[in-house]
Amino acid sequence: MARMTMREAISRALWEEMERDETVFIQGEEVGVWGGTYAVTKGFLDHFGEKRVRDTPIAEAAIIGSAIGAAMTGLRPVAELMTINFAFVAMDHIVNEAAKLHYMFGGQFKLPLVIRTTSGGGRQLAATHSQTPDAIFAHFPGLKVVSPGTPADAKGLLKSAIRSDDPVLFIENATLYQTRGEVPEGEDVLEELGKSKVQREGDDVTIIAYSKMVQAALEAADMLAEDGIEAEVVDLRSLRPLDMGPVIKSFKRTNRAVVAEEGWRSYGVGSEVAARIYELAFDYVDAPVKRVAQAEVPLPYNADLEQMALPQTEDIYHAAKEVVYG
Amino acid sequence: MARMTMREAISRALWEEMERDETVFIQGEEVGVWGGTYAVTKGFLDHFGEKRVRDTPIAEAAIIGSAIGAAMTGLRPVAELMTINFAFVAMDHIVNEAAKLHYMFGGQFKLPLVIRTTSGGGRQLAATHSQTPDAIFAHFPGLKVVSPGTPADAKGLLKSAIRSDDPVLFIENATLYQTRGEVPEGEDVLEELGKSKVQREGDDVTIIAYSKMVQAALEAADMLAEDGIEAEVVDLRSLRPLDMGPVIKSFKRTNRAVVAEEGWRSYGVGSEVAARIYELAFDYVDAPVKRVAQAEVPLPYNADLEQMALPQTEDIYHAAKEVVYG
Amino acid sequence: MDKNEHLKLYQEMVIIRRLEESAAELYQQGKIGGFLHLYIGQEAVCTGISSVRQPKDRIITAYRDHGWAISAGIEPKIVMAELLGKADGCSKGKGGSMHMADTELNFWGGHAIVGAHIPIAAGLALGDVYQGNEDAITICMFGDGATNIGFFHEGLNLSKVWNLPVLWVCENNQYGMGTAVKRASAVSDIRQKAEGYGMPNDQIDGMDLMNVREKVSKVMDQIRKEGGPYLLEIMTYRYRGHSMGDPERYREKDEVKKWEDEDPIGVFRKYLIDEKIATDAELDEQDQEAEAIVEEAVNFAESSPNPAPDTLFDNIYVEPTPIEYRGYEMAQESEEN
Amino acid sequence: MDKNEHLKLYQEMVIIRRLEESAAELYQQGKIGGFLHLYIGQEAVCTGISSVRQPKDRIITAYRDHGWAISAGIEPKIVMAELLGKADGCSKGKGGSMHMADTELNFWGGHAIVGAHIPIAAGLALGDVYQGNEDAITICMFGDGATNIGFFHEGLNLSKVWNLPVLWVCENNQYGMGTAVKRASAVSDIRQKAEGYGMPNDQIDGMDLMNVREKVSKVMDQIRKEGGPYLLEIMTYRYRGHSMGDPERYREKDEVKKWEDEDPIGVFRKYLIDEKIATDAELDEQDQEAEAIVEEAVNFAESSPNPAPDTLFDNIYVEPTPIEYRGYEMAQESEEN
Ligand SMILES: Cc1ncc(C[n+]2csc(CCOP(=O)(O)OP(=O)(O)O)c2C)c(N)n1
Ligand SMILES: Cc1ncc(C[n+]2csc(CCOP(=O)(O)OP(=O)(O)O)c2C)c(N)n1
Ligand SMILES: [Mg+2]
Ligand SMILES: [Mg+2]
Repeated sequence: MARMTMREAISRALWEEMERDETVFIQGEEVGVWGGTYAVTKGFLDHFGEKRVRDTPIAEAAIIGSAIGAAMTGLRPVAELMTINFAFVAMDHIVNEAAKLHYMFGGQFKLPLVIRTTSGGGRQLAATHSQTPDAIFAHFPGLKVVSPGTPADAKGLLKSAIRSDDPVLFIENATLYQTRGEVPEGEDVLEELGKSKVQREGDDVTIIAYSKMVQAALEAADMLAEDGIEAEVVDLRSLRPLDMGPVIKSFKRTNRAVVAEEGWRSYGVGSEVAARIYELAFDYVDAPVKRVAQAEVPLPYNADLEQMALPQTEDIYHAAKEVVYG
Repeated sequence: MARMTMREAISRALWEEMERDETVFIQGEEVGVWGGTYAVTKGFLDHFGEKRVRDTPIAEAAIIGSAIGAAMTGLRPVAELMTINFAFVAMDHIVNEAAKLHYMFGGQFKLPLVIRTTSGGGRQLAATHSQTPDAIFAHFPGLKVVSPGTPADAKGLLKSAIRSDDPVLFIENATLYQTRGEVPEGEDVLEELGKSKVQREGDDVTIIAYSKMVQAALEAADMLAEDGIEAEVVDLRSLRPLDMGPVIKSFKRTNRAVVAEEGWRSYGVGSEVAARIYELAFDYVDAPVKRVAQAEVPLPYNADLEQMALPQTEDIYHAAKEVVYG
Repeated sequence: MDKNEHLKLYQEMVIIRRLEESAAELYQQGKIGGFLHLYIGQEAVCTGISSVRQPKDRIITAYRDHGWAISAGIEPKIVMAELLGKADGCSKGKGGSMHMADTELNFWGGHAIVGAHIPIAAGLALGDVYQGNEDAITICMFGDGATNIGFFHEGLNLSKVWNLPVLWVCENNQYGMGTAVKRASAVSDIRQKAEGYGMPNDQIDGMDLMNVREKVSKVMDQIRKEGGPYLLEIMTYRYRGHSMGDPERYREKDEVKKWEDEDPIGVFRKYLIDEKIATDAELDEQDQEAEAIVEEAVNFAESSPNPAPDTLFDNIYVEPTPIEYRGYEMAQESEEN
Repeated sequence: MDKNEHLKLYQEMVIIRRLEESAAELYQQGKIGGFLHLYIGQEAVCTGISSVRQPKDRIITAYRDHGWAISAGIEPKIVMAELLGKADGCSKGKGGSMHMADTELNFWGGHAIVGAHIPIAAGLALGDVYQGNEDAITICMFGDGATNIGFFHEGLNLSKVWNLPVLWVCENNQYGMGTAVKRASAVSDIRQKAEGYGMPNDQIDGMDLMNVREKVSKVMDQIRKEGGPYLLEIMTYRYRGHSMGDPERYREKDEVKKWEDEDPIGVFRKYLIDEKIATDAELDEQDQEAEAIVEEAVNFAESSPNPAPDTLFDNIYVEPTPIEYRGYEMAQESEEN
């Protein structure tokens, strides 16, 4: 185990996989000379050279499109979209090409491709640059959508994503890069894709979250503990496939749930998780599942307004108390 | 009242609004000389001329982007995307520009813009051309998302969308164009945007649907009636805003619901509707809400496989029987 | 080329033509669904280019892909089976008319989203350069209409910045659906767009197979020697509508007629006879063989089975992955774990 | 231009410079958040173009927009209030640094998605043509980096096909973030891209205000006379990083130094003195006035109130529309109806 930030964990995962496998390379805006907008790939260009650390023009469709093509030839590109807000510019290539080519050609093409990007608000970047639209990508079969909440998971999941033969959208959270945690050492310590994970145990209420909201959920759980409520925190880690196993197992004990996500509520992650809880554990429901999410506005620049709109630890805490006490 | 097809209803709505208001114009691929890929704008070029019936290059971002700009100057463009599958190519302009410019500039810009497009599968167009990803557009505040299920609604809602000062994504269904129905006459017969509507009354189960699935739901209701089950069919008509009023009113009587949509289940419309039913009418729930949706595969070309994947009237019928008999 | 090679190319064009004529009939009979974009009139382009391409050169094109599939080497019966959505189709019945491919033959597919395959083609070429297949070229076709979409710009720019060995081929058949080039494109000579990328380029006649062969081999030699991309505009024409059910309001019968006088099959046939490479009788024999091959292809395809129902869920992912089908059943399974 | 007009332009550039220097400080103090892209070094471009533009000409640009906002006529204190996210800001505190606009002044905003405003600009021009404002020009700025994205291609092509009166202005400051033009663009002279659209074009020096004025007025005359779009590449340089917190690994100090010798404010000052239009003392006075205006702007902005909390829900839609906030509460309301 080593203590490191999310940034370091992701950086190491990339580094180790590039060292391990010559076919892995990275491309995207400012991944090279600049060292990555979030400094994740600092030092990579010097070490791996221009062939494997490829600065691109500002052309998101070409970044993803060319990565798809390269993947089809057997390479393992890790294509970076500076933020998920720019993924809309490459939307067709993500949801209509990457997600479908394997199926549509009867299994002939393989796309061992990772698209790394960052999601999340809270940095006063205003409406076009602050979104958490993760759920919409998870709507498409053929794509895997992964979003870790801890440094250990970030490392293990990114490594698995790179080794996977399927296209994976790997969503980081820009405000989590400084978050520290214990990360197991060893080049081959992987985390399996598509598995939810209990990050804290408890018997009174199940809090389901992913990415940044896992940290908020854990904080809320601490607050709840002071009130004598023990929350179980389940980290989805993957939005497609969505593993309800640990959620339902927990819920059958707690009979109460809160789903927390940073994005908008409507047609979001909470809707899907809530709908499935009722389908899978109808007889265990003691109170309506609560959804904690972002206010449904284009995020404003002003810091106070923005924070008002974003889901906070306190919102999770209050929602949990409501589902427990009714 | 006049009996007409969905195609005629939509065509008339456009025609009447263009006659009524000089600032309304249409643009898109093949809307002019060709007469519209689905013949909706046949005869428009001859009547309204090149200024108001604008064939465009194959450049979806430019089609929507330029319509946004024109709308900002006070015009009322109706921009056509041949199918919603090509909306991904204009994704940034739809969800990141049209949906946000009014808010982000403090209300200065107005965007009285309609984006017309067609959704739906079932025509053997294969994976990239057969999607019903309506829900993902409804995830974005700032956009209105409308999708009618009957000719009368198509006409009244499209007219309202054109007269609205907000950007509206108006989603038609390519396999509904031949569907006939009674349409009230009169240039100013409008249907209010953002209101669900009961299309059939019944006390035993609530079937919630929109677009093509409304027709399927009505058929299923007829089948159910033969079994002595009276289904109420609520047509959402609008995915954002999503009007739960009539749904909840019905559900409080029936205590049982099925949500039917043509698109994929996960992170779809049914998830949102189901989650809200539990939130709004928890004490009235007698059985888990059932979701009827498309199998989560990229739609295949082969007709049998495709139909297997698409939700059918029978699926709604069986789901309704299950929620009624448990 | 020896006589046999000449005859083979002639027969290839005829097979493509007949196969598509049959496809049109099968479409009318409801046996083929979806969109069907016929290549009729453009056969000299695919036949010419494929005949000078090397097996290591990758091919990728748009949805108007039957000719390319056959020229790439997919058997007509396999193409026909795909058109009928059968299990023996090259894409197992999942792709249909617009999505033929065979990776073994280095044919990377027809693609149905206009221009989306252009950046993908750049990536194929990057794959070759990265893996040291230095001499391989990626040949990427697209229509005149496709040159107006952003993907074209991003793909061509990237190919030049990264100096990728791509032969960009615009099959300029004068229309994108019903829109004539000059109504959609700022420049009427598509080749001129290459100037914006400082890319070598040319415009050639695509109705004459020998001309296509000659010009394309030169360009490919140049790419192999000097590296980097090249934009080749090939002037051609589709005799049929954009797809089945095109009202064809955008052009005059006369115009079609004019181009039909340059029918690539007729032009090549005349060349073979004029140059005394083959006799009328020999060519008629080729026609009959082609006819027979297509007939056999139709029979094969009609009797090929439908894909088994459970293949609906095959190949969504390469790796074993829970499928979100009837969402909760899957989840229940996972829960059992 | 008379003396006063000269002095006004000088002062305008100094105000922009000082205001951005203050902004940088306020950013360090945490009073400005988000991204802050300084225009320092490029002031002659916005000042020059705006000084020859007519009020009916629309302006639209990217996120590097403070200079444009001020040149368009937004008061410095209103710009500063927006930077601080205050209620008095031109976008009511909702837009911030990247989203300044004032429709009254025909300034259609800074836009933060690279190139996305390019097709929007074509639409603004279409609006003018459609409504018979025949003589109006839309002036659309973008960076060198933006010319590689698909939006650029689609926007320029459309403007030419529809013959829209747009002055496309590429502010070539040599880098898109850390990427030098030639590492991202197939052609190093951005103007050359116009050739792909058969569009008239030119490349001019953007460090000299008088040169910008002269060349741009000529081009605008030409557009007004002949109609249609024009691509103008203006060579300039940003002295600061791309935004705050740029590690600047991509360029040498020397290069910055070289361009600093051509500082547009210095160049214009020297011109005014050389041409005996103004004295050093007079210009110092302008500097002081500018300083005072910026100081006042900061004071104004700091004491401007935050937007009221309930404005969070204002202006999502123009029309009264239920907001999906705490989804079910809204739905309950509707249910009551
Ligand atoms: C992004 C996108 N927009 C629109 C379409 C619909 N469409 C299919 S083919 C076509 C015309 C393409 O014309 P061109 O590139 O000239 O090729 P051709 O059909 O002439 O071979 C259009 C508009 C599409 N498939 N994808
Ligand atoms: C579509 C998109 N991709 C990436 C970004 C991130 N980004 C912001 S500015 C910028 C560089 C733009 O360079 P240029 O167009 O030369 O303008 P300059 O900043 O030099 O004024 C990038 C990559 C973005 N905002 N939008
Ligand atoms: Mg064409
Ligand atoms: Mg720049």
